[in-house]
Amino acid sequence: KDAGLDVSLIDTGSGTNSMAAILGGSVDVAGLVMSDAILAVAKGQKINAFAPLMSQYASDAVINRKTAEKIGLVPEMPLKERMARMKGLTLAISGRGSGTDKIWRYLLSLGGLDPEKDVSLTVVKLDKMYLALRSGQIDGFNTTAPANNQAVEDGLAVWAARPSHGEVPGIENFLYTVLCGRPDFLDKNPEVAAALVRGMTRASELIRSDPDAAGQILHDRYFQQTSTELIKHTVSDQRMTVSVPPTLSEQQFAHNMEFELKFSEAVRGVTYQQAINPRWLGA
Amino acid sequence: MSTQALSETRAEPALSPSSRVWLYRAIFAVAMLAAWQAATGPLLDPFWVSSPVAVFKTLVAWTASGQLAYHLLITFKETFAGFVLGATAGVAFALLVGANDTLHRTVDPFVTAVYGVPKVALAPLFIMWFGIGLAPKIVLAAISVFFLVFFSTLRGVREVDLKMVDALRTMGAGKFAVQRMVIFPSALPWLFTGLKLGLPYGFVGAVAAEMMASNAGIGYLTQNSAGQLDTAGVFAALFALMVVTTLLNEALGRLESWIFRWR
Amino acid sequence: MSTQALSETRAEPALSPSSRVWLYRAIFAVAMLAAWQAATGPLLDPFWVSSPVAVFKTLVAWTASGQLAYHLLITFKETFAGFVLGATAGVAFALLVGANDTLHRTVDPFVTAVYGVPKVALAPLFIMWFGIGLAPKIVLAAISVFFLVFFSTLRGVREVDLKMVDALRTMGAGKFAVQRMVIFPSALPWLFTGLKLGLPYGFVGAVAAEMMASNAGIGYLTQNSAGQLDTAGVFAALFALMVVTTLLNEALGRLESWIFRWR
Amino acid sequence: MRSAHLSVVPAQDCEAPHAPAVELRGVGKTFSSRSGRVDVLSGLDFSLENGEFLAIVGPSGSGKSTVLNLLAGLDQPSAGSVLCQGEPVAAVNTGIGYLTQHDSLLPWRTVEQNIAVPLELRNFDRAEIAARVHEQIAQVGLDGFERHYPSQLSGGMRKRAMLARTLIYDPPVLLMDEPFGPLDAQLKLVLQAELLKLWSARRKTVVFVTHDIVEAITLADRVLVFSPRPCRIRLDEPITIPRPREVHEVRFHPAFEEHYRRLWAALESPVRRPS
Amino acid sequence: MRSAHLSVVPAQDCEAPHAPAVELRGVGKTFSSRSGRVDVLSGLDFSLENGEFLAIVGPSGSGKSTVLNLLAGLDQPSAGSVLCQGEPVAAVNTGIGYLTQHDSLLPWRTVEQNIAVPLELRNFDRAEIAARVHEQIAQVGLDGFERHYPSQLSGGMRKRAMLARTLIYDPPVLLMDEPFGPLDAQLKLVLQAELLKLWSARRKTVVFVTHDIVEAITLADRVLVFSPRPCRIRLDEPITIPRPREVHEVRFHPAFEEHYRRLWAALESPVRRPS
Ligand SMILES: Nc1ncnc2c1ncn2[C@@H]1O[C@H](COP(=O)(O)OP(=O)(O)OP(=O)(O)O)[C@@H](O)[C@H]1O
Ligand SMILES: Nc1ncnc2c1ncn2[C@@H]1O[C@H](COP(=O)(O)OP(=O)(O)OP(=O)(O)O)[C@@H](O)[C@H]1O
Ligand SMILES: [Mg+2]
Ligand SMILES: [Mg+2]
Repeated sequence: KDAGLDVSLIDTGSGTNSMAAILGGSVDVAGLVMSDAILAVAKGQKINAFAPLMSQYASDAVINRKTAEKIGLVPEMPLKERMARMKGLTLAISGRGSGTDKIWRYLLSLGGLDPEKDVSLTVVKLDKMYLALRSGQIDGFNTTAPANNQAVEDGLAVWAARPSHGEVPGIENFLYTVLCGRPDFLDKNPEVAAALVRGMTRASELIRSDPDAAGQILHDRYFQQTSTELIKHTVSDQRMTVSVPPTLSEQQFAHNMEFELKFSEAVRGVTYQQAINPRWLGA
Repeated sequence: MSTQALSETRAEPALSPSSRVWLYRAIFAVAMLAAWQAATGPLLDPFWVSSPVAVFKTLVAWTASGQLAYHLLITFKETFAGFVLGATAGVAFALLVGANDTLHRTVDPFVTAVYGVPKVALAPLFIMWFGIGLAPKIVLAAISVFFLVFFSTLRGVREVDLKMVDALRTMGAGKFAVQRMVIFPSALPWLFTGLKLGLPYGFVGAVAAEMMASNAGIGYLTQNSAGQLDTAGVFAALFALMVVTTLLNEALGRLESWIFRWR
Repeated sequence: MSTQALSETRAEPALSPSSRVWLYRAIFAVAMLAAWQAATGPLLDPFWVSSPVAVFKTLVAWTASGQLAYHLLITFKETFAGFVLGATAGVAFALLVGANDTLHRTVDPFVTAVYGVPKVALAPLFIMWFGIGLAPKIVLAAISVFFLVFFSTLRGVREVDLKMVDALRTMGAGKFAVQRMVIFPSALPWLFTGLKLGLPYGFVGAVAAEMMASNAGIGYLTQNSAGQLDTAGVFAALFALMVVTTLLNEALGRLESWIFRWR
Repeated sequence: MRSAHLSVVPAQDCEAPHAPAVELRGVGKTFSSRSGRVDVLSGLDFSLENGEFLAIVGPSGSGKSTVLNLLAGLDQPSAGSVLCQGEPVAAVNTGIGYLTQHDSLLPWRTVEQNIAVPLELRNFDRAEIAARVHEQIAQVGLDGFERHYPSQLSGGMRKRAMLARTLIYDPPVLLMDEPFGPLDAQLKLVLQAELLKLWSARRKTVVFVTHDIVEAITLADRVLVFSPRPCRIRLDEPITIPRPREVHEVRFHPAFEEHYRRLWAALESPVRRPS
Repeated sequence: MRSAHLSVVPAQDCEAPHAPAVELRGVGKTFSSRSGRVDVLSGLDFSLENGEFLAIVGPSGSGKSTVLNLLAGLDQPSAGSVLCQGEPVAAVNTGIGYLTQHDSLLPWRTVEQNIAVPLELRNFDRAEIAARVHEQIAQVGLDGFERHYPSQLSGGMRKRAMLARTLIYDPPVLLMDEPFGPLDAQLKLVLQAELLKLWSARRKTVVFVTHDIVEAITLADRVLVFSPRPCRIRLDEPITIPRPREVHEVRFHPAFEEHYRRLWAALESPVRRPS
């Protein structure tokens, strides 16, 4: 984001809103979850991913520390064992069919649990999950950093599963979030797209190689109120999720499709060419 | 001849006024739906606005699976509980505060201030205090109803005809009797305005709380459909909600005209 | 002696009623803040409810940096534009619809239905149609105000004393003159109730839209603070909003008592 | 209506000179309510020539105000027909001035603004409105109270403001429902004289409801006595006292006693029940 | 108040037998409004013994209703003091029955429910309320309209309902502001007789405002004539016609003419301006 671009950052609360903003033309480029982009394409929308943001399923699960003690869950256990112990917990998802929902279902099924019967998946808005955990309303949640990192740092929770660290079989090397834009915008403004990709690449490299410095920049520019330590930790903790070098390969896409099709038939038939435009990655 | 002209104007029209109104309503509804259906596709992308046919299909499917009734009933229960709580508190508090001018003027700005706080911003407090079960939905519905009923009723209490109050007081009525016999009945039209404004907002409050955190209810249903980019689902849920709201408000209207039969 | 007793009751009290009210308000406010401050820590976790001192510090810092004024002004502008639009449309539409009984009864359920739709659920449509600039905030504020003003005014129009209407009509007044001379003035108390209910909701609407998508305004400020789990920041933003809302509603009250000086 | 104001020639409103100004043919009126039906009028017939001054007296609740409402077109008969200048009254009758029994001043307008309403409706210019309102206010003795709101007036003063509002636009037909009821005897005479002067100058058609038999005889060409509900005309008494009349003197006219006695007898006939 | 009802012995309310029932001492009343100050009363003094029947006549807008409001404690004097049974009237005076000039029936209650209000306030049991309301309704001739709402009554019927509501709880002091104004001559006589009967049986203290001089002479022990604003007492006329009086006959009593002439002269004195 230092590649000499004058962008204005706009906070839109949810994926649907970002998508509406892109398709309505009021925003040119937005970071979206790949699965949303695929779904939109499946529904006939014109939207292209042109740069990767995270290429790990960066949605890490945490559970309340006390609950963990009660069920005897420790992060050192094998993933399957951890998941198997989750029986009977109340876990937050951001919506039926959302990324958090899918990953929970996937993880729980690894542990041999039936997500419909053995746990109760309750819908909580993404930005309220930390609060719901802190006030004891849920036992665990699953979201992108930093809310889960914060919960762990604050000593409220322990890690239950860390797809971002590549510990989950079947979803390594996966397109999680991507930068998207309307194809016509990308065609008309190739230099903007290229600049964004360059910036992305530099930022990713910085995050991968010097997470502390990247964290400091993030803190100074966007999160003055949050402690520097937390951000630095989070960045370094999540550094493996960024894509270095940036790729949007057909193989990654196939991985995504395979994962999506586990949950919904609606996206069948979406092709790499429809959803992804890797033109600028080479530049 | 003129006699005839007059009696003609008095003759029953082919349709009674009430069924005429229903006819107009039907025409209006059909016209709207037709316009929407026609615009979907050529003018509007169904991805965003869906289409009456798609919405109808979703409704049929949900009705068949019993989902619709299930979620609707949950939202209805939450709202109903909230409505009863909020409306009762609103009326009681308005009668109390309205009885004394100093009290009224002292309290008014604080209530207004609280009223003007966007409840969404207080979601964390709601979650902490009321959890993520039924309670926060009921509370949010109750709060939404409370303020509208409170302010309307309070206004009604302040608008009472002082001549009637004086008349009752010379007859020896105490504060409470004046409230019961004069102030309350004369504030009733205002109270009903508050109820009719409040009921739909009660649903809005419950649904908003459901969108925040829940496993069931219309808010959950919309949120869910939205997450799957299923606009028809969102609209179907909202449509069901609209129907319920409207029917309940119509029922309030009936109740009201029964109460106001003295007019 | 009895004469004296009477003149005593007529004597000016030490404080005029108005300054007495202000005194009570101040006492009430201080008591609330003190209770809050005292409860913070022992009873309530400041993580959830912050504390008056922390909120005050944040306010001071924001005021010093000019942030507060900047964001407040943006939200104010959005709400003001929305309020003017919504209120004007509400009054005009209410006068129009209220003039005809059949029209009124035909349109009423549809307006109620739309009123009862949770606007949050339509956020994607708002963003798509109105973008993410000022427009969606103004629109949401306007919609929130519109319905409250519309329903209140409509009720006022329907409550008009028909004897006065008849009197004007026998004097040769047309529909429009009756509206201007009788219906509008007699609906004014209802209209003002609508405005006073609507103004804070206008702010709520604008703030909700800002929370959805924006980079400025009180909604952005709360959302931003909430994102950083900075409760003091959230409360400071809400507090600033409350002050503005209350002051504006007080101003509406003044305007109203000037208009109703005939009472 | 405008023309009614502009032409000050007497008897100017006889566009249909042979049609009666006001006519009721077999008029019946029944109110239905939860507590049953009330037959107020049944088979009521009477007519009134242009420029005639009719007084109506009758027991309380007999239907006098109902008749005026029918003439004003504010209510429709259940049977029969009501004609005004030969035309059936189907909608609100704007060719009349109606001073109602109940208070119908606009509470948000001052006395002078209330009285100005009919002139504003006729788009008179401001200066003329001010002048005529001023004059009319003086005529009913409300000077000094121009800027008062109705709630700041006494009962009699409100009635006088209504009177001023009715007279100011000079309608060809006047319906007046107990206009002088809440006024003191002295002022009543003054205003009666005023009304008679206006009537003889402009030859208005007047229907005047009153409970004061003396007042009826003093003012009217003809007095109708209504019976209790369902209302029929019990007596139609032409007043033979010659015009111009002097309101103070009428009661000493030789014919007065006879009129008074007959009206009283008609009112009294079947002894009223109460106690 | 309860006691006032339970004891039917005449003159039962003379707990302080030598204090006048009602007394005004140097009472002044000024209304201030945007349009200036109106001095309505100034230096008004009069008093009334227990059981006395006082009538007040005076020009419209002179302050008669204002005096009754002061006595009822609904308004406070700007100067002087108002006493009732020797006690200053500081708050609303609940020892009185006040029949106001304006309509104050509750529109959402039927006639019988309206009339029952004072009894409900005194916690009478249902059966007794029903019985007394029925009787009172018959007395004012409203039978058949028990279930009507005020909006379904004629002007005179509304006044009668108010009269019934005032009389039903038998207050020791009655303030009546033009109670028989909108009633026909016949009914007026009936109700006057009714009132006199009640008054002589229960010896109530009555302050009766009217514009009808004949009515004042017929009913009262004493008639006050108010002057125009600012109001002073122009004449305090004791009526010498002996009791019991027969309302139909009073006007033929030899003293009547003289009373009538003097009251009329007092009312008339400085010739009123209007036209
Ligand atoms: N809306 C209504 N519903 C039922 N009855 C009504 C209604 N309006 C009037 N009435 C009845 O009609 C009758 C006549 O009423 P109206 O007002 O014409 O009497 P009136 O002759 O003017 O009496 P008053 O001298 O007391 O004014 C009354 O008995 C009244 O109860
Ligand atoms: N609230 C008020 N503000 C200003 N002036 C008032 C107010 N109330 C009464 N007045 C004035 O007081 C005067 C006396 O009023 P009041 O009602 O006592 O007259 P009244 O003798 O009862 O007349 P009427 O016979 O017409 O009923 C009137 O001139 C009136 O304008
Ligand atoms: Mg009448
Ligand atoms: Mg008076």
